[in-house]
Amino acid sequence: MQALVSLLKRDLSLAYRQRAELMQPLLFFVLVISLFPLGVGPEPKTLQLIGPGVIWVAAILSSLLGLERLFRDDFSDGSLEQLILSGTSLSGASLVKVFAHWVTSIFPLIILSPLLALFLHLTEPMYWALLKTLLLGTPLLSLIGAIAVGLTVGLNKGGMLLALLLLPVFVPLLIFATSAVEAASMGLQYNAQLAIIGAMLLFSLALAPFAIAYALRVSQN
Amino acid sequence: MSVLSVNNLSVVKRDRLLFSKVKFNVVAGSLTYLRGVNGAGKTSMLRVLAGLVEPESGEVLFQGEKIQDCRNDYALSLVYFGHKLGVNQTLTAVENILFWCDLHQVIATTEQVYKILAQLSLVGLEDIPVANLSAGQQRRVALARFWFKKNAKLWILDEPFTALDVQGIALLNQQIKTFLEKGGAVVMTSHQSLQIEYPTTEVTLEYNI
Amino acid sequence: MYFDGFQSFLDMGGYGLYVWLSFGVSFLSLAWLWLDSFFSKKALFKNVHAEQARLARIKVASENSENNGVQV
Amino acid sequence: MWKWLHPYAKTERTYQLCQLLLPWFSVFGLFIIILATVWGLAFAPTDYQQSDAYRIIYVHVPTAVLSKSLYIAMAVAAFVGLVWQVKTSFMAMMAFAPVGATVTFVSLVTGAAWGKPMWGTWWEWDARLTSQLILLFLFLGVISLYKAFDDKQQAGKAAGVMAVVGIINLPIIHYSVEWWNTLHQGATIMKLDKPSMPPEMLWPLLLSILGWILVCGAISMLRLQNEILQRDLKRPWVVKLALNEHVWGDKK
Repeated sequence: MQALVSLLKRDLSLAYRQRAELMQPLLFFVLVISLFPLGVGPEPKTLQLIGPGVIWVAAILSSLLGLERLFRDDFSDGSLEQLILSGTSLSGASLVKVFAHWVTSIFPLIILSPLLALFLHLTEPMYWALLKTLLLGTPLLSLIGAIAVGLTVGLNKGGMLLALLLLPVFVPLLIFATSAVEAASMGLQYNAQLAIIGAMLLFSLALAPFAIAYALRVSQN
Repeated sequence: MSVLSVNNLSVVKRDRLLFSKVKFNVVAGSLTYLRGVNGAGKTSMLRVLAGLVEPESGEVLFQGEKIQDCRNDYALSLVYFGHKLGVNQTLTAVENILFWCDLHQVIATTEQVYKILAQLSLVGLEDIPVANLSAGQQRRVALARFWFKKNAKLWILDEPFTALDVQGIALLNQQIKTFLEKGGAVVMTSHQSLQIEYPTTEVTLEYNI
Repeated sequence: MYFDGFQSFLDMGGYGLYVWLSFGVSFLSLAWLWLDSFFSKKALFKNVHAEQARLARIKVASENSENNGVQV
Repeated sequence: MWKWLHPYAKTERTYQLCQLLLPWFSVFGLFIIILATVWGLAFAPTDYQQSDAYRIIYVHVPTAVLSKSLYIAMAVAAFVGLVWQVKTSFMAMMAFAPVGATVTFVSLVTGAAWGKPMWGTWWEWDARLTSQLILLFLFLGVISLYKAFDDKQQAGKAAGVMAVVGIINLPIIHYSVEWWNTLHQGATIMKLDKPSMPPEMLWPLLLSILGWILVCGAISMLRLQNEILQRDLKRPWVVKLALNEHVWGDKK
C-alpha cells in the first residue's frame, strides 16, 4: 500500500514538472471548440444544437492526445520493468497511474468546461448535464484508453493505432453523453443516460485495472 | 535446495526459437555466468528468469516453486538489472532511488542515499535531474539498488559493466563478491571477461538460426 | 466625486458586477504576473546557491579521497 | 566602436540596464495606473448611452492596445534575433510573450464583461473579441513551443520563427474575422465601439494606457532579467550577484 502511495506522489510530482507538456491537450481542446463557431457561424441557435457533440468529440480527441504519455516514459526508461518486478500489485499500480493521469490531464478539461459552454451558448441546464456527463464519462475514457495504451506502448507507432482502437469503443459513451445534454436542453429528465454511463464506468473500474496489468505484462516481451 | 532451478526451458522470440531444453540450477552462494554470442538469447533468458517474459515451454522454479505462483516472495528476494536502467530522466537520482526503495519495501533515508551515492562517486550529482548525467553516471545511479536491498537472495545482471569506468567496475565486483560470500546467488552476462575471483559455473547458449 | 455616495459608487449605475469584475481581473492578473516573475527570480538565485553547495560538496569529497587514497 | 556590443558582456550590461530602469518604471507605472483608475472610475462623468458600464474601457482599451503592441514587440525582437543572431533579443522576446498573453487574456475578460450588458450573454463571437482570442492562442503557441525544447538556444530560434509567422498572419486574421463577422451581421446588434469621448473622459483613458505601458514594461524587464539569469546561471557575474543578493536580503 505504501508503494502505491509513493507511486501516486511520484506521478503527481512528475506531472507538475512536465506541466508545459500537460497544457497541450488542454489548448487543443479549447482551440478545436473555438474553431466551430468560425466554421459554422456565431448564431447561438446553431451553436447550441451542435454544442454537446462538439464538446464531447473534442474531449475524446484531446484525452487521446494525453493518453499517449501515460506509460511512454516509464516503458522507455525501464521503470515499468522495475514496477512489474517489485511485487506491488500491478493492477493497483495501473489504477493509481490512471487516476494520476486523469487528475492531471483530463480533470482540467472539466474545469474549463464552463468557458466552453459559454463559447457555444449552452443554456444553464445543458451545462449541468454536460458537467455530469463529463465527470462520469472522462474516467471511463482514461480507464479504457489505458488498456489500449498498455498494449501499444511497446510499438513506437502507437499514435494513430491508439485512435483506431479506442474511437469505436468510445461510441456508446459519446451517444449517451450527448443525448443526456440534448435532453437537458429540452428540459427533459436525463437520469437514464447518466445511469448507463455510470454503469459503464463502474464496469470498467472493476475490470480495466486487470486488463491494463495484463496488457503491460504482454508488452514486456 | 537450489535458489533457482531451470528445467528444459525453451524460448521463442519473434517466431525464432532462441534456445530449447536448457536445464541448470543456481545454488545459494554461486555465481552463474551466462555465455553466448550476440543473438544467442542471453537477455531473453535473463528476462524469463526474472519473470518478465513467459517461456515457450519449460519452467523456472524459485526455491522449488514456479515463479508465477510465488510472485511476491520472488519479488522480495530478486534484484534485476537489465539493459533499461529503470531510472526516470526527469526525477533526481535521490528521488529515483527513494522511489525504488519504496516500491521494493526497502526502508531508506535520504542520508543513506547520499552516503551510498558518495560511495558510487556521484557526489554533487545527487539532486539534479538524471537527464543531465552521463550514461556511466546514470548506470551508477541504477547500481545503487544493490546497496539497498539487503534481504535479496538472487541478483540477475544483464551486462552491468557497460559504460562503467575501471573504478566503477572494481566497485561493482567488490559488491558482488561480498553478496556471494554472504550466501547470495548471482546470474549474470557480460561481454567483458569476468575479473571476480570466485568459483563460477558457466552456462553456454548455442546460437541457432 | 461623480457619485454621491459610496453605495452608488459600488453600484456603478447597476453595472457594478461587470465593472468590478473587469478591474478585479485586470489587477489580479497584473499582480500574479509580477509575483510570478519576482519569485522565479528568487528561485534562480536559489538555484545558484544550490549549485555552489554542490561544488563545495564535490571539493570536500575530492579532498577526502586524496588524503586517504582512492576510495574503492 | 561596437566593443560594448560584445555578446558576452551584453547580457550582463542588459541586466544592469534593466536593474537601473526597473524601479522607475514600476513606481511611476503603478502610480499612474492607480491615478488613472481612480480618476476614470470615480471622477469621470457617466456616458448617456451606456451609463457607468462604459468605465470598463479604462481597463479594456489599454489591455487591447497593449496586447497587439506586445505581440508586435515580441515579433520585432524575434526578427532581430533571427536576422542579426542577437541572443539577448530572443530573451527579450520570451520576456514579452507571457506579459502579452496575460494582457490579451485580461482584454478578453474585460471585453466580455463589457459586452454582457449589451448582448445579454457573457461571450459573443464579436469580430474584435474573436481576433483577440486568436491572438491569445498565437501567444500561447509561441510560449509552449519555447517550453518544449530543452536547449534554450534552439528554443529561442524556433519560437522566434513562430512569432514572425504570427505577426505576418495577424492582419490576415483580423480582416478575415471582420469579414466573417459582417457575413453573420445578424447575430450582433451593436458593435463594441468606444463611446464618443469628451475630454474629461479621454484624459483618464490616455493616462491609464500610459500606466499600463509602464507596468507591462517593468514586468517585461524583470522577466528579461530572469531569462538572462537563466541563460548565464553558471557565469561568475551571476554567481557574484546571487551571493550579494543573499547577504543584503532582497534589494528590489
